[in-house]
Amino acid sequence: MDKQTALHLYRVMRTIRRFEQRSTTLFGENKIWGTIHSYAGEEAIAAGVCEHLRDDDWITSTHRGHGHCIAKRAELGKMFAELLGRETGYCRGRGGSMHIADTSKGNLGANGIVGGGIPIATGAALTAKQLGTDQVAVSFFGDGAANQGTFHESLNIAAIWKLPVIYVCENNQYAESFPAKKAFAIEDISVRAAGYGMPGVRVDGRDVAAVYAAASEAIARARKGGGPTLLVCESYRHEGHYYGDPRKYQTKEEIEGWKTAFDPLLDARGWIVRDGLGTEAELDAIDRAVDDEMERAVAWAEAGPPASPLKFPEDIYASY
Amino acid sequence: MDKQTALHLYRVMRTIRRFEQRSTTLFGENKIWGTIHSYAGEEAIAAGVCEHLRDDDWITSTHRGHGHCIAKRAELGKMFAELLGRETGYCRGRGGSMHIADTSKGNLGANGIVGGGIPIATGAALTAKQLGTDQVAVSFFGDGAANQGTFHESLNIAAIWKLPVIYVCENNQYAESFPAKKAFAIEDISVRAAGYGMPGVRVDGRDVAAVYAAASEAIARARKGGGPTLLVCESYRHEGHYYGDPRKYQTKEEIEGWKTAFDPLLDARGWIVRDGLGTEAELDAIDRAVDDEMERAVAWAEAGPPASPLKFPEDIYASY
Amino acid sequence: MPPTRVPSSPAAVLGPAAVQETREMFYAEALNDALRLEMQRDPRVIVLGEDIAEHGGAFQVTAGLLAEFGPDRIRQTPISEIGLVGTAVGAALTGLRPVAELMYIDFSGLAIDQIVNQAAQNRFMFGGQARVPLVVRTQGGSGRGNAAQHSKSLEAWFTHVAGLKVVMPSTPADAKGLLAAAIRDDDPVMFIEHKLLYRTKGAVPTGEHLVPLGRADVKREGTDVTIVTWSRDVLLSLEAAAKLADLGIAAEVVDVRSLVPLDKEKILSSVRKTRRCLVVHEAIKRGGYGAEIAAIVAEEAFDDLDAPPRRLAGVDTPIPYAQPLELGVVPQVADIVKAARELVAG
Amino acid sequence: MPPTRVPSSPAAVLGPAAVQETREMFYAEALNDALRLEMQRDPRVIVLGEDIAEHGGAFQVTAGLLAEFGPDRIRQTPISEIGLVGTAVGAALTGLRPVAELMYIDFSGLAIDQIVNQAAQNRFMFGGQARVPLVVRTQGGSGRGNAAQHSKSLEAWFTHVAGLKVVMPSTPADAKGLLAAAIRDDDPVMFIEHKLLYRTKGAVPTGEHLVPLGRADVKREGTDVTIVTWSRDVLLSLEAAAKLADLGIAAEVVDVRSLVPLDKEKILSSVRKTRRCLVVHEAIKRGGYGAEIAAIVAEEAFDDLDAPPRRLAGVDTPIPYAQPLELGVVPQVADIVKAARELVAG
Ligand SMILES: Cc1ncc(C[n+]2csc(CCOP(=O)(O)OP(=O)(O)O)c2C)c(N)n1
Ligand SMILES: Cc1ncc(C[n+]2csc(CCOP(=O)(O)OP(=O)(O)O)c2C)c(N)n1
Ligand SMILES: [Mg+2]
Ligand SMILES: [Mg+2]
Repeated sequence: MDKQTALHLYRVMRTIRRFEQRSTTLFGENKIWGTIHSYAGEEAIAAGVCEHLRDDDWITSTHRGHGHCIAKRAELGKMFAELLGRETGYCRGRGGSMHIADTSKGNLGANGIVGGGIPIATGAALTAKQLGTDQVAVSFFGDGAANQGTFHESLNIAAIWKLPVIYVCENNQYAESFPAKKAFAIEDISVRAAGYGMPGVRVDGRDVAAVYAAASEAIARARKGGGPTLLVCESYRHEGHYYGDPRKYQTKEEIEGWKTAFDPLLDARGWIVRDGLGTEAELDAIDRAVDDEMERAVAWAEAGPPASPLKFPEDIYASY
Repeated sequence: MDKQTALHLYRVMRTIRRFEQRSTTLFGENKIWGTIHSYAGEEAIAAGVCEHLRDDDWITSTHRGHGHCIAKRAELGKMFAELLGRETGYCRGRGGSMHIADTSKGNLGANGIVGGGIPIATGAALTAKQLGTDQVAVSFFGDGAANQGTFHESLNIAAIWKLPVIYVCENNQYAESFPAKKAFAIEDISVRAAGYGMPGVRVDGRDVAAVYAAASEAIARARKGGGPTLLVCESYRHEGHYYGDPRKYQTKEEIEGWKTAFDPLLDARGWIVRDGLGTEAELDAIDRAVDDEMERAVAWAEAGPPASPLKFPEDIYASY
Repeated sequence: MPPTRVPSSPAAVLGPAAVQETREMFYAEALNDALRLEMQRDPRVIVLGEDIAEHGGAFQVTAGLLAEFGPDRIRQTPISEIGLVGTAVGAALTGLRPVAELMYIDFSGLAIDQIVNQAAQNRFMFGGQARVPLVVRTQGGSGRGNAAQHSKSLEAWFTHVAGLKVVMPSTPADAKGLLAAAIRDDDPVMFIEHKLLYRTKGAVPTGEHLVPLGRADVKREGTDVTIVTWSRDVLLSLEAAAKLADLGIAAEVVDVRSLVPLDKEKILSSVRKTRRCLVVHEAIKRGGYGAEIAAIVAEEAFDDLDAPPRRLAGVDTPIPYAQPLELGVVPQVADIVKAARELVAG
Repeated sequence: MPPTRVPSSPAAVLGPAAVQETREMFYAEALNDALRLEMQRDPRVIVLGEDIAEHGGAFQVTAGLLAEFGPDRIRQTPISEIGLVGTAVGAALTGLRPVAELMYIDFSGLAIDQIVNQAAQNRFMFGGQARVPLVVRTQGGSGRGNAAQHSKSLEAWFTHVAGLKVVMPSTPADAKGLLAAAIRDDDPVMFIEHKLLYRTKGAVPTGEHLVPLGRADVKREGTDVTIVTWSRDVLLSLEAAAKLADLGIAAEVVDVRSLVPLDKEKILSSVRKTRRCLVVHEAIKRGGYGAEIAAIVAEEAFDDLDAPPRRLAGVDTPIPYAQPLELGVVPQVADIVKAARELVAG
């Protein structure tokens, strides 16, 4: 990997981490309504995959969607504005954290329905195939979503039609309080790919370089008409399922153990410095730049006007 | 296999075949309303599996359900009466061909929803496990149903809970007009079992002895607490998808070729005589006995009273 | 925003110069014609569904399209309802105009999450960033002995979803015109046919023919009672109206056509004229869309009514198999005549 | 068959000798109590759902049950809505009495095929061979900023299904009594809670407590206008009634409790007394169950009404995220007061 890519991947991950910290603070200040789900710990997946995507490639995301959004180059200010229920937010305050889309960058949206985005990405890939472009679609979803019917039906459809779609399963070991160890009788989710006739790949989701490499291959194959891939990234979420989760289903030891052992940012700092792709000072500078950018984004968002009143039918129908 | 079992399997298969012929005639005489789906060609599957089942074991069946029903020891007269819309039918004329159940024999019912019975059998197996009995449940379904979300979700649930259920996929090569060759990017559906962590077995569904042997192992394992199995039986339906299907999606050559090459009844006659388990004369006698039984059943059904008028709420609610 | 009032005959829509040639077509043929013309007109239109290719669809609506447009545009899918509808949603979001077929409305439950949570809510939820030009074609109703899992009338579910449009044509001409309009619409549309209508015939404009969504159609004028209805029950109501005429009762038959958007004005103005309203539908009565219409009429035309608004609808039961029972649980012509007479007498 | 008329207070149901001790409980606690008591009473009762074990359910309704009954009876499932509900259907058919939890009613679409085509129709379709003692517990409603995919009110879908019962308790006592009754019922019951009710409090009988399905409850008596409502809107309507009393208007609040079976008689007799009917619900108005009630009232009490039956319901839109918008799309106390005043004045 070249220096520029390595530092960019680090920057994306650092932006995601900081975004989650900042929105957690805002939530604690009662400025955010509803629920937020932190992506902290899983940054390497979104960053490593989206690094290969163009603005005209599509993604579908999940309830834990901030990271995908940022990696797909969303504007932070508009994201915060959405969390704060402002008219200047991505969805004009109508969507909130679980429903941020940025179609200008090919982000078809977060999704509050577990597994809901999987067929949608499949359909986006069908568009690419039908129109003869080399666009690809990526669906991000969790280990929990891999037990939804939508996963099964979509992967089969993509396989028989050889659609340019990459199914990225983020196995963060839990679906809410349910550990993947109990929700599956298999240890490696990527073996499911064989049941559809597509390649299945499993990578260490802490290692952004590994994700980057695996995604590169899958995306290149898809672009060239080689069909779909199931890419399973082993990961861990640092925070609870949602802000305020009492985490009764985990021990303190487990959490602390993983949090130190499994940190994609620390990991990346390690090999970037080791391989001479960047210095600690350069990385610290990125950290500071990200923090500054974040504060500007929050300030911009907080200055925005509240969501405008609903308009019927325009808000709901294109025509009526 | 002993003589008695061999001849019994033959008799069950011959009964199914004849039932389908007879109901086809009745349909042609406009005595049957709605649709019927012939199981001709697939007899070995129901016969071979159900031979191992007790009356207190459960099955769930499909729109193509006559064969499962007969193999699970239903009364032919009550089946015909249902097709003819009589009060004496299994469902008092309320269900018709696609909705015959016989709970007294553990048949939880045919199903007009493709894949609809799969979770239901899973739930029956849960009952057995919960109550600590050694009952098992079998779900019959087609190749088409294997692409439904219910298949996926159910197999995973059964695998993690080690439920005593056998998933019998009858791959008759078509889901209506859609050939399995196109509906799957895999050639062997049983490989999907690995994605759930359960054994997957593939057998020649023309060979009742092979089905019988594979089912024996799977059912024995389930009874002993060893969990579920996916058993895929390769088969072919002799008739169209439904009575009157123009079969535009098949060639005459294909149909005739398969019909001769793939006939579980002929096949069974062959090895029964060859292995000295029965003579041609004995088998002919079975044929005649079955034909006689069938005519008596039809006559009984035709003599039954028409379905009684609906009663609200009793027909619909247990209490209201 | 109620739709602008525009006369509903095709000639009127297109202007007098464009009076069109018509041809007798089956309802299934008219739908087929709409699909063909829209696919010819716009390469982004594709069809997805089960059994739609060689077989031509369970009711032959897509017959011949595979030969003309090939397997890329007539995309036969595995039996994967939520997969196929969700794929269509994604395709609609990214530049295609898919028509997804659900073989029976009874199976729509398997796909309804994608229809409701994804397609219908997309525009609102994401602040208007995207459009979802998706048509979900399906068919419902009893009358063919298909029993409880293949005979339901579930339009009410879909009317109760913000962001969806719901269309139910009764005649071949409306079927063609409404389907074409639905395909050109930028919102998700549930397009619900009736299995007993496919083999009914009528004059259909042969060329481009559009019937705008949101406009009811008075299929017969009358002064004594308004029958508000849709889909196959329009035909039964017209038969009933003919019988009622013999009895000296002039029934007006309002074909709603588009349940959402609903042409409230046309319904109310008819009811204000006749002062009596009978709503007829095949779906079970409890929670049916007839309740919505009866409630609107009661709420908005109370003082103009000479009798309570009345609903005639399916019995609250799953559809039975045996033919005499099946016929007994949904309104028949004689039931409509009887209900209308009682209403006029009452 | 309308339910027999029996007084609805627990003491009355159990007879005067059995007046019960009560304790203040949260609605969530009352539900938990019902589950615990029924599980103690009948080993065939099991609970299936997502997040119901260690976490105690998204709204803590199953808190503590894992410890008491173990993982075989508190069966946490993967995120597989149709799989878990279908498994519950199969278990119900074969001898268990499962309570399946769907975390949000918005996800019910994923499982609705098993609820409708399998559970609800089973008895009818198979000629009465089996019983389906299944409860599907879920919750709906807005008010927590969960936006369009976690805030819907979808009871109307389930009322429009022959073979289902639909229950929506408003108070802790009713929650406990109705849930116990639903678990003992041999038909499939959709049991729909409201996310804003879980932390409301009230006196609840501590021992066995059953509220029969099919009985409405007059939560406040009045003579000037009947407010027919259910679930959380009962609380808002009672608040509104208190305000209306200050304005000299005596509103009667009828809590439907059980949408199916519906206690038509109690609704009609109240309306006949007050001569004015306002139906209030949170679900979007179009196709909502309020239409059914308004239509029944219009049809059966037309001549007893001094004003048109009126519906106050959610705006026909997905639920928005931002709090001011969210509050604006469902009826609030002030809206109920205003609507009732207009109705009485009109
Ligand atoms: C269809 C559906 N079922 C249940 C939920 C509730 N829920 C929200 S997130 C979640 C867990 C998802 O787990 P996973 O897919 O592993 O994603 P993660 O939260 O771990 O990123 C659940 C059960 C939902 N939103 N949608
Ligand atoms: C959910 C659902 N989708 C579609 C149908 C229509 N349909 C009835 S049978 C059938 C084909 C089933 O194929 P398969 O599972 O292979 O069973 P087979 O008919 O070959 O026995 C289809 C698509 C249905 N009944 N239910
Ligand atoms: Mg997870
Ligand atoms: Mg098949």
